[in-house]
Amino acid sequence: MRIGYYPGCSLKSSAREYEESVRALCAALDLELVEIPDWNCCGASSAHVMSADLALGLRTRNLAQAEAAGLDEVLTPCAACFSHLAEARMELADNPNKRQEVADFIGLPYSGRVRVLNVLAVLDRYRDRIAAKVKNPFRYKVACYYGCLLVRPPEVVQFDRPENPQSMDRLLEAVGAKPIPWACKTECCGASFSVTRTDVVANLSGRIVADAVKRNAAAIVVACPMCQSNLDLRRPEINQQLEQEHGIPVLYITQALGLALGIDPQQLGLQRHLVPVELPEPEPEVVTADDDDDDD
Amino acid sequence: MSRVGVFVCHCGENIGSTVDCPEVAERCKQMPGVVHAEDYKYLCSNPGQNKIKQAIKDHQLEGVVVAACSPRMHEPTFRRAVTDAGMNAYLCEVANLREHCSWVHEEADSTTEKAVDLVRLQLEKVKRNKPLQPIEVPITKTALVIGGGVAGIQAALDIADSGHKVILVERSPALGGHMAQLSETFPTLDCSQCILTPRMVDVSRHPNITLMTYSEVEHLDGFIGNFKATIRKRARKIDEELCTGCGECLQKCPSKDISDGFNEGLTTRRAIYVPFTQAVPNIPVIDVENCRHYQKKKCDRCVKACPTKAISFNQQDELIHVDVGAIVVATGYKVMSTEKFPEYGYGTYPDVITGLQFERYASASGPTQGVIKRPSDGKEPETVVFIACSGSRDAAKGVKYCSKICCMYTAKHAMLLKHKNHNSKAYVFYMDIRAAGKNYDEFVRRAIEEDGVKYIRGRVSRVYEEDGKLVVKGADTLLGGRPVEIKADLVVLATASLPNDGQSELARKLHVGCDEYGFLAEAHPKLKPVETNTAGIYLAGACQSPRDIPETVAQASAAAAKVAALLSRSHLTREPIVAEVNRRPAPLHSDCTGCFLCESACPYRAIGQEEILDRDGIVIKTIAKINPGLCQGCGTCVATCRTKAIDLHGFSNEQIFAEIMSL
Amino acid sequence: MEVLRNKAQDLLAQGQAQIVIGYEAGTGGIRRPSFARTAADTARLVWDADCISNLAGYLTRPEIKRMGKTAIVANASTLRALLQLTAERQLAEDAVLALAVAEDGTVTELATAQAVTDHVAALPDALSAADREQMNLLASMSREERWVYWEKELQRCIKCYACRSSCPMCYCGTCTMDCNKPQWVPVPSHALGNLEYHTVRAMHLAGRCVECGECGRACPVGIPIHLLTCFAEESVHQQFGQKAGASAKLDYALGTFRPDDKESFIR
Amino acid sequence: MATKVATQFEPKITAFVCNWCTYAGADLTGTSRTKYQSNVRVIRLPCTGRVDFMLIQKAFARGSDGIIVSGCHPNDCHYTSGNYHARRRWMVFTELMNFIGADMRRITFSWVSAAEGAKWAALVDEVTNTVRELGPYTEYQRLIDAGVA
Repeated sequence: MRIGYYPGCSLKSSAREYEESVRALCAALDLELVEIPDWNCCGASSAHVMSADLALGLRTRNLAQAEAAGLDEVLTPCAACFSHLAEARMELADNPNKRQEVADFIGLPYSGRVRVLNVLAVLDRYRDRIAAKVKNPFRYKVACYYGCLLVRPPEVVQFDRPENPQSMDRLLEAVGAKPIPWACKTECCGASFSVTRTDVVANLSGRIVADAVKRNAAAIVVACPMCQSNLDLRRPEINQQLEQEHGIPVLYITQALGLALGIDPQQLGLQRHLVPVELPEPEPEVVTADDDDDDD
Repeated sequence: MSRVGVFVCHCGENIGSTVDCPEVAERCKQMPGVVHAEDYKYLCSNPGQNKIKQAIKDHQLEGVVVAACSPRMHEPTFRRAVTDAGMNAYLCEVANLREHCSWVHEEADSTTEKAVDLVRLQLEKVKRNKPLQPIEVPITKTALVIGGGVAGIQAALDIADSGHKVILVERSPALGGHMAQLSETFPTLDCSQCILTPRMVDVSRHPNITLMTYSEVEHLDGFIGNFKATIRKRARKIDEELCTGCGECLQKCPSKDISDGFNEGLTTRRAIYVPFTQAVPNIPVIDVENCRHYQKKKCDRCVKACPTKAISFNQQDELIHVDVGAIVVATGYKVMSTEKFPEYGYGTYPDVITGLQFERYASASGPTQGVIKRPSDGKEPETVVFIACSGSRDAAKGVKYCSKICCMYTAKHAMLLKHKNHNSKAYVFYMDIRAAGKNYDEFVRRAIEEDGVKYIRGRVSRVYEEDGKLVVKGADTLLGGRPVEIKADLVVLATASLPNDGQSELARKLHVGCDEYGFLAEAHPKLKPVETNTAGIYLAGACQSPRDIPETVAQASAAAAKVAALLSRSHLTREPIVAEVNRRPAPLHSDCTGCFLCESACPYRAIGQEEILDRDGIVIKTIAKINPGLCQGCGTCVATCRTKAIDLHGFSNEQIFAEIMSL
Repeated sequence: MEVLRNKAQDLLAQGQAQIVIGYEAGTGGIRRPSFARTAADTARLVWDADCISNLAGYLTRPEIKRMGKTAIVANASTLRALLQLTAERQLAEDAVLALAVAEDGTVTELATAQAVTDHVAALPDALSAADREQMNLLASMSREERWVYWEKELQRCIKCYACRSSCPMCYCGTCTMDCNKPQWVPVPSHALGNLEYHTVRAMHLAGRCVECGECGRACPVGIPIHLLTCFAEESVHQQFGQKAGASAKLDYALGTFRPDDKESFIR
Repeated sequence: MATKVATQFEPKITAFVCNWCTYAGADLTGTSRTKYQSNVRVIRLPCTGRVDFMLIQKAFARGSDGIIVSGCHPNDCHYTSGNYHARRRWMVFTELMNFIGADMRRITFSWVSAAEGAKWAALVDEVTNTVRELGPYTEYQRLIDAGVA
């Protein structure tokens, strides 16, 4: 199988380990990633506040480039990039006039053919294959943290349930993990306040870390570079806010699955995390016996 | 036929101002077969009709074309007029010069030209019309009511009181439906069972009502006035004649931990059980799935306990065939389960319950004798959050429609909680309060103002567990969308009302339609609200759409009135517009080849078989036969038949062919 | 061939069949139908790749039915027609014993509709490569070109009804063409009437045609009329999935519907 | 037909409509006094299920330049499913007629409900204009004129 791939800036910089683990996992699943030629910024958190046309142009240009490369689907691991590209696609889907306008603006033909997929949607298709390839069952309690942009707004992402998403839970269950029921699946991590208002991030992300720890999770699993960085990079501020030292690691879903599939931790970029990834001994496998209840 | 009279109506100015009516009449005189043509100001008036009658006599007319308004308007009028003059009604056709011509075109030669063409079409048709006789259908004076909830009970009693026989079929072992489960009813807070139980007893005692519980409609054939229903009377495994309802057996049954459906799973029952204490009939039933006698082949404790030897393990389902003239469908609704709500934990938190479960707690005959408790630990909750519109008005996660009853019962629930436990706190998250109805809004205001129920306008985004409490997270949109978090002991979801289980299968069996949600469809939302598209089948209650008790009862009485009116007639007359398979001299017998490709094309399953026998009774040929009682005259079979062996009276091949050829 | 003749002889001798319909050598190297009712008749039976005609049309003839139990040497299209005729209740189920001859000459008796169904399921599709090519060619033409093509072809039709007589599915006692009240289609060969006749035939065979091509072979003036019926049949197959001659259970695509059938062409 | 100074070709349009939806819809057009062109002649049938494809053929044979077949929307059929059966038949009929090279722009299938008076007017006008633009159905006329071989 071949699929288009849009890394975006984070995966080439602050979230290198995300790209490394995506590539390693996809290779293990025989999924070939075709990076969109000459891709550009998705507009990030600033373009759309400056100019709607600019934002739409930037987003659409990536999709047009993917079309030109003959791709039908594009995997976009970064949740923000995913949301931006998917939004552009939706905005133009039922509006041929606007589509033409944007195509003229970016100087590339654009038909709207390419579908945009996040990492969970793609991996969900391979759930059976992943389960079959497990070498080291990932027997931990995990807190599946989806954040905001992977599942919302529903009409844009057309994926999973917006309030209580399940796709990551299912994937981790498939490799032996035990996703905990918790309160913060889709709570805000503070997002781009990471730079300007670390106190806000410390407060919001702090609630997430605290709830995960309180419910005995061994790791928080994410699928978004921004979430990861707020929970990982901002851990000192978080711990200061909570007045407690929390060492719970924050893994990308691709890393957690990669570990289960026996991929080398170095290849998955685990060493790049700021909160060291130190997982305890896996929990023992629970065998449930069928008890026969006859009391006649 | 070649003695046709044409009558052109001016309809005052309506036709006359754009169509040159005298010219049309003049032109018609030239057409072959026309022996008389005239125009008149108002043909539908008495003098106008008299002109037609007179002309029929004067010119010995054999057919009439009235060129006037739409046949959908006055065809019956003119057909009645020709009948008065001794002509068969179906030898009169109407050309639509008003709605299809004068009103939609400007005054012009081409408009008059079109008018002439329209008359010519009908002229060519009427020349080939054949006299037809209305079909008379006898009526079986018994009604079938499907469903023994309050709708079915009301309909059955009303029909029975009007002097007709009723067969009431209920799927569960006892009458009562959801109403029997309810605690108090809004807006009067009178006890549901207290008002329902006497009606249930009335049903069981009524000389005109045959009650069949634990039974389902298996199959339906026939048509209005003449339905043939097959009812599966499921084996209770109890001899109903012998059982006295003493209840000895109930205590002895060792299979105990079976979820009790009447109590919405809040308690357990045994494998032999009566759904509830006041059940009508008060006869137990054995739940074969859970009975040790059937599952493990080794228990007969109930047999030993029964003083009248009424337990009958070998009892089998019975198929009972009944003839009925009319049917009332009153199959009710069900509520969406809590598992449908991911944001509220997919049904994993035991203390997130449905409104119906709350009813059982609040009911004096419920598992806690009316004390509000919570399922997880049986404690009385201090803080209860009610979430209205759980699944209703929510296209993304539930259903698009409003479930209608929830606003009122949620107010009632909150009120009951406060009445039963004065120290408790009740919160209601709502979208809008829909309390239209007699004394309804006053009731809600009372909950808010007198009983201090806190109403929060906003949606709940999530319910999660923390430190033994359920944290309900929502927003108060009246306070600018401020987030609200309430730590609750019990959360009650006013879950959406859904079409009952098996309703679409039943609809298929009965040949009635469903709407996009699966509720049964009425024939017309305004003018035929209790009729279905299948003549003789009527609707009552929540099987049609969510509705409360007063509305349900009113509709049940309406359906009953329709049925009573139908059954009080001696026979039905139907338009003779039906299809027929032709017959030919031997050796062909019919153009029908007996391929039966038409059979599945008939929407009414009106096509059966007919065997043509020789003198010795040997089958020469099997051909299709159309039951004129079932046929509604759509003509789909006619268009399907390759050999044109089937034709439709009133719209025959010859008639339509002639119409086309006149163009 | 010997195996087949012996089998036919046995069937007649043991009274398992009163007549065996098969093929015999005709003039000019073609194979023609053969009706064996005695042991001597069976010597004429042949089987080879030239036995292409569909013999099922004979099964519904009253004179054949009167003879008693029939056995029929059946190629693929004969078997398909046999199933379709059974589905349309023109033959009683299991009334005919079909004899399928393999390449090595061995004969399989297919006594039940189920046996025929299973046997047919394994056989390749009916349309020949040449016919397929012609269909594609027509599809690639512009609409106007197709009209001219068929106008020219159908004008040659002499209304001899050989196509109708040869078609196993044209068993109707009275054909629409013979209906004169009203006279739907003019009786003589007529440019418009010919077009109407052949389109009516195709519509009447849509969902029923077993694509044997017998009508095309029967046409004395060589009009490829079987392409019309095959097209109609394929249109049904592609749009609704049913295929004529696949089962003895009636599954007539134009006698049923799905609420989500194509809607795009309707305004 | 009255003699006309034929400056413009006026197409002959035949409409086969069901009694319960489209015929009633066309009645509504009338009661709403919505104007449309007068080329259409309506043949009233109980249901679109009654529309034998041979009727359509005969209308062309009689010189119709355009044809409308219209009935109840899916799910609204007075006879519950006559329109569904009709739709299937049309699906095959249109494909076959296209295969034979007939000009399918001259047949319009439509659902017009009893409430869609405006739709009926718009439909008739649109079909009339389209067919007027296409001109007389000369291809068919050629066959009619050819007569007996």
